[in-house]
Amino acid sequence: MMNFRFAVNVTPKPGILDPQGRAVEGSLGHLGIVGVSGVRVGRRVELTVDAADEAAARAVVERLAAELLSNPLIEAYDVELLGEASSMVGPGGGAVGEG
Amino acid sequence: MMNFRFAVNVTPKPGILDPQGRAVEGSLGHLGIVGVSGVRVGRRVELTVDAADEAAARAVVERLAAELLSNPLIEAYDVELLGEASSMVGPGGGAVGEG
Amino acid sequence: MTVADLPIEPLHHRLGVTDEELDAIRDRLGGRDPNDLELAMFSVMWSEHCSYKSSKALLRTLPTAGEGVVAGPGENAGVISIGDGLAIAFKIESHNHPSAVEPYQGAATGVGGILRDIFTMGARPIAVLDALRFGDPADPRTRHLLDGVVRGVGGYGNCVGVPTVGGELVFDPSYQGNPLVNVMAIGLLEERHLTLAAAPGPGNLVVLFGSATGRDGIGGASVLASATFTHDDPSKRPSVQVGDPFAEKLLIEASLELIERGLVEGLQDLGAGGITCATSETADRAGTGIVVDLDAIPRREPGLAPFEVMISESQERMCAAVRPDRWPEVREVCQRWGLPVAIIGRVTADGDIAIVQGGLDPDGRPAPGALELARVPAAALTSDAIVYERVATPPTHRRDAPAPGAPASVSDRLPERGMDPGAVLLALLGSPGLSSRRAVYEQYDSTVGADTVAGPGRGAAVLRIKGTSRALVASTDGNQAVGRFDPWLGAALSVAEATRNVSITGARPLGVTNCLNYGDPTRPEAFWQLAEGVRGLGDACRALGLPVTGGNVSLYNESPTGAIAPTPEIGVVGLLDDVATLVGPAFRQAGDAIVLVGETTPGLAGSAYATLAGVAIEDDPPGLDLAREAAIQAFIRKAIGRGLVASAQDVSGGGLAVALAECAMWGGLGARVRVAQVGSPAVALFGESPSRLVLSCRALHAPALELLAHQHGLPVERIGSVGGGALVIESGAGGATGAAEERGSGVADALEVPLGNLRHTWDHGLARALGWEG
Amino acid sequence: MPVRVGVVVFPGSNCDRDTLHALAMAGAEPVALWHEQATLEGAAAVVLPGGFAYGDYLRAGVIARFSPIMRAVAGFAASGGLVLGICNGFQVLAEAGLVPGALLRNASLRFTGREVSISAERLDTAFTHALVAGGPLRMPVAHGEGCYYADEATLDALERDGQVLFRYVDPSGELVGPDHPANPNGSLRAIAGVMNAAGNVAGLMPHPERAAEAILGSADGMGIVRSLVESAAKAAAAPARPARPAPPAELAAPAQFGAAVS
Ligand SMILES: Nc1ncnc2c1ncn2[C@@H]1O[C@H](COP(=O)(O)OP(=O)(O)O)[C@@H](O)[C@H]1O
Ligand SMILES: [Mg+2]
Repeated sequence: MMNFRFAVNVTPKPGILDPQGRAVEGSLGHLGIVGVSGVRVGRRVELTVDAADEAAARAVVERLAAELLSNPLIEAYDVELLGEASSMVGPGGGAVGEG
Repeated sequence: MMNFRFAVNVTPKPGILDPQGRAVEGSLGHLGIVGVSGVRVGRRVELTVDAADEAAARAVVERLAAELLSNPLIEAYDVELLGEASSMVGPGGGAVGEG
Repeated sequence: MTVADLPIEPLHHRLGVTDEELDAIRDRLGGRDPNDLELAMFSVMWSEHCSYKSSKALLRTLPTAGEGVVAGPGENAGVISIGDGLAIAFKIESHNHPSAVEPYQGAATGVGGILRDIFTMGARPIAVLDALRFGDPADPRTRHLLDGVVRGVGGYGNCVGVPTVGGELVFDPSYQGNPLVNVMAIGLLEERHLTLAAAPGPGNLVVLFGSATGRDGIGGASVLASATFTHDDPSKRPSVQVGDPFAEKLLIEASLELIERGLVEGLQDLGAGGITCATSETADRAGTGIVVDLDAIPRREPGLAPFEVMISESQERMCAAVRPDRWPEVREVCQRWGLPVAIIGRVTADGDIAIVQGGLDPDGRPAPGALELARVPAAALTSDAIVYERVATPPTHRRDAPAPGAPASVSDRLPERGMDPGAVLLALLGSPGLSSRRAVYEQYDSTVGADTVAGPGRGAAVLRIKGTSRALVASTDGNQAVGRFDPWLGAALSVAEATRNVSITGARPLGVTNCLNYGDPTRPEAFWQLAEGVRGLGDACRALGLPVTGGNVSLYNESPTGAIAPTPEIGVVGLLDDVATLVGPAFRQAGDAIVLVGETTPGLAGSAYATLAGVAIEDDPPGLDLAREAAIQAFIRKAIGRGLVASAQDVSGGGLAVALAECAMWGGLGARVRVAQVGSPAVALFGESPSRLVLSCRALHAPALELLAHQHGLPVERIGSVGGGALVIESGAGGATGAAEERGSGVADALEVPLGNLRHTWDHGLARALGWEG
Repeated sequence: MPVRVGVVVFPGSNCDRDTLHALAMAGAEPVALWHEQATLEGAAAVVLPGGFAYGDYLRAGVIARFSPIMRAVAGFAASGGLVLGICNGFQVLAEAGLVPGALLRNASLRFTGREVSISAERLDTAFTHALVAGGPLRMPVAHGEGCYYADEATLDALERDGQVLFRYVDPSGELVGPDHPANPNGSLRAIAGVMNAAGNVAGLMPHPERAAEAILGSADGMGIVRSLVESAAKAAAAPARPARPAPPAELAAPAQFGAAVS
């Protein structure tokens, strides 16, 4: 068995209204930021999978992404392998994405 | 001027309680999924920046991420260059992440 | 990380413990020095927030006995019997400093904390009221804080399914650097299920259930809640607590099931001070001790130091004393609700809190090879904590500079001259302080529970009690505007208004809870304000015959921009025996008579009008006659009981004109009234002298109403009648006298404003002030 | 003999007691159904109540959809059983694919709790027949994710096939556009409630159970509750259907799948 850490990025499908994205664009002015467009706000879920190999791990993540993490009517997703969890997981498994 | 498409991934800081991640983990049993752990749920914001060069574009995104898109008290973020927007933006700029 | 890694020197100072307190601790430990863990425990329990070391002596002076009181100060919440075997639990608490650091989570965990205080007693929470105070609504930081706090209150309350039925939203410059977030909760219980926060019975198990323990709010009690706050201080960042309303909802259901099935001997929520506070308070109340099995405490993350586990403020946790034979059932209930549960210790007879690493044997004694990391008398941490007699010194000048917006000197801008009363009325109705709060309370679920008869927006909240004809009526009020000039009066007025709001529905106030928000008690002037506030609170409650059943004290409400105006936040719950008799503030039908009860007295300082138009330097706030206030509340309850009253509103912010405008707008009915002038038009129309009511009644009931008022020794005047599409106020020929006369102002013009204008101005004022609306 | 109507209790449901109360007032025998049980205890109709099942984390209703009882509910629905989802219950039904469409975050991006007016598009359904024709119905909404969405083709089909059950209207009963304040969440075509094609599964965002007594400001919701109870009574009287446990495929899959992974 091995540990794999994945990220699932879920974004509103093209054409679906994205009020959050619009809200972000709306507030750019206050920050005096120009030249930013096409803002889309979605979800990012990071998780660790125990599996025999990457293919098996991916199968689990794909299923989670399709059935739980995204709603196919309105959202699209992609799966990102972040690496071997053993080398990635901090406390709470959240070490990835430190700013 | 050029177009750059970025993603900002915002995740709960390590050690900060993530009720969403915990709820997802709690529900995995109902999906008959085992071997998944360290679930952290965050946000993913994709956006397009007009700028002279990548460095300038990054500067804008970093500022957005720090001041608007994340809450430094409880969230960490990282910035991902997705590519030249011209080649990436679908309607609403959401073409990235089609599942 | 260990205690030793915390920033700055020396250790007890780093933990906020003074040299004097360290000596007192040694004294409680028979002369020996506390070790690091023990010192951390003392630092939390002896913080102002947990120990009330500066306020205890004052709070002892409050009246706490009253009809039906079954639990008062000292318990998690006050409990009052309402008959039929039912009782209510209610309490108000502050979360000011956490909300200033992280408004969403600060407010959310504030709601979670006060709800736990309610269901810990065996009561199902049925209502929340949020009393919020901020600085300038036009300021970007204020807007950020307000938006976060409102989302936080809603995010938590909406999810747990407790309706937010009322509260307050006040803007005052003194809150600019230090917003106030006070939350009141009300619960309903069967009296036989009343459960106290005690750990009786040596040999009983100490059971922890709810969320696992993480690093949340480490040092929160001693640092966050007790040190003067300067915003964006990074040292406070790691201790932000994150709330999980979903976990709280499960905790409510599991706790109430445990209580209803009689499975727990005592129950205590975990708040400030975490496991240290819960174990020492419950042991001390029962005269027992507790040995804590450190390794048994469920952790959210690895590597927590013992002191972190002992003082962590991780949310959504409860601690119960359980008889060993009931453990299997207790575990089953918690597991069914999806809550981690563990035996984390035993009740002992020795009166000490002992912390053991390495496990306990089946009899609760340290297992072979186990280490005892700490041993402290439970009383030393709680009832025997240090108490201070602080120095109180009145300010040298009792009257501040003119209210905000006031002219520097008595000038031509004085209100009476050339005042257009209609314009002033609209300005008041549209002002951030008096306009509709809809933009805020529509972000709350105010109807879940299917008991809300009157939600937020128009005076006191009313909740029917299913299966009975009765209803609970609740209100929160706090007066900092007058309190800034006279803290005794500010507190007394707060009690008067909160109870009056309940009485004018026909309900009988049952008891008072309070949250005392003041400055740094080590400053003699700030402590004087606190002392005067408590005195005003006690005097008012005695005059009205009401017990103070609980509350909370929040000190050190200061920022670089100064201290807040003293803010005694008062929460009142009343009982209406027959909900069918409920009277509201809205005019009911054209032709009804309008009656003004009470006396208009001079004094504009502290009024909404003063913030708008300014006020003469020599002017004072209006006085309060507590006997008169008691009489007018007794009168209105009797009048409503006899079915004489169609609508009832009290005169408060904005004065008589605003009160009339509200009755008219809400009833969709205009009115024509004539008011005699007292002092000046400004006083007559916009003065806020207390103990006044605007009533409407069928014309044929007017004489009986007036007679009843006289029997209560109250001035009463029939001032007009309901009808038409506008509010028309004419000034009586009483003639301008006194100040107004000297300033050469005549009688003000008549006021005539169409209902549509009143409503539109009132409706949009707040959203516009906050920039939520163009 | 009152008809038995089940109310599913998910962890985080918070309108279950209100719904049981309203059903009892409408003359039913209400029973609470715990989310982990596999049967509906012979209920002739099932209500998924409002609340925040599993905290509504991730997406409102999505986690609850995988609760064990949802298999029984799906099977019950597939065999024609009456199912009503209110607010969060509507979100769960939509996530489970038992009613068409999805519920997005309110256009305002704020939770909205206030009284709205809705009009019933049809008075001949199992959920609306007891409503008296005419005037709009006043009842509260209280949600953060109630913006009804489906693609244009689906919306057209729903309207054509009479699957739109309720729409938000202004207090006078006039239809309004998505940006009108009478539409509390920006729902497309002001849709407040829909049915499945067979007409036995329906969901709506407003709360009829909170508007079932005059003392609470409106009794308009009682007509919906009573419709359900009366329809349930009819169904109970009719010859028993073959209870067909036919859960959607992905709901059947998990068990073996998990094994394969471990
Ligand atoms: N202003 C007050 N008036 C009366 N009682 C008070 C006041 N402040 C605190 N108390 C009582 O002191 C006890 C401890 O207060 P607090 O720590 O806020 O309670 P808890 O620990 O349950 O949050 C409570 O029973 C509370 O009712
Ligand atoms: Mg408590």
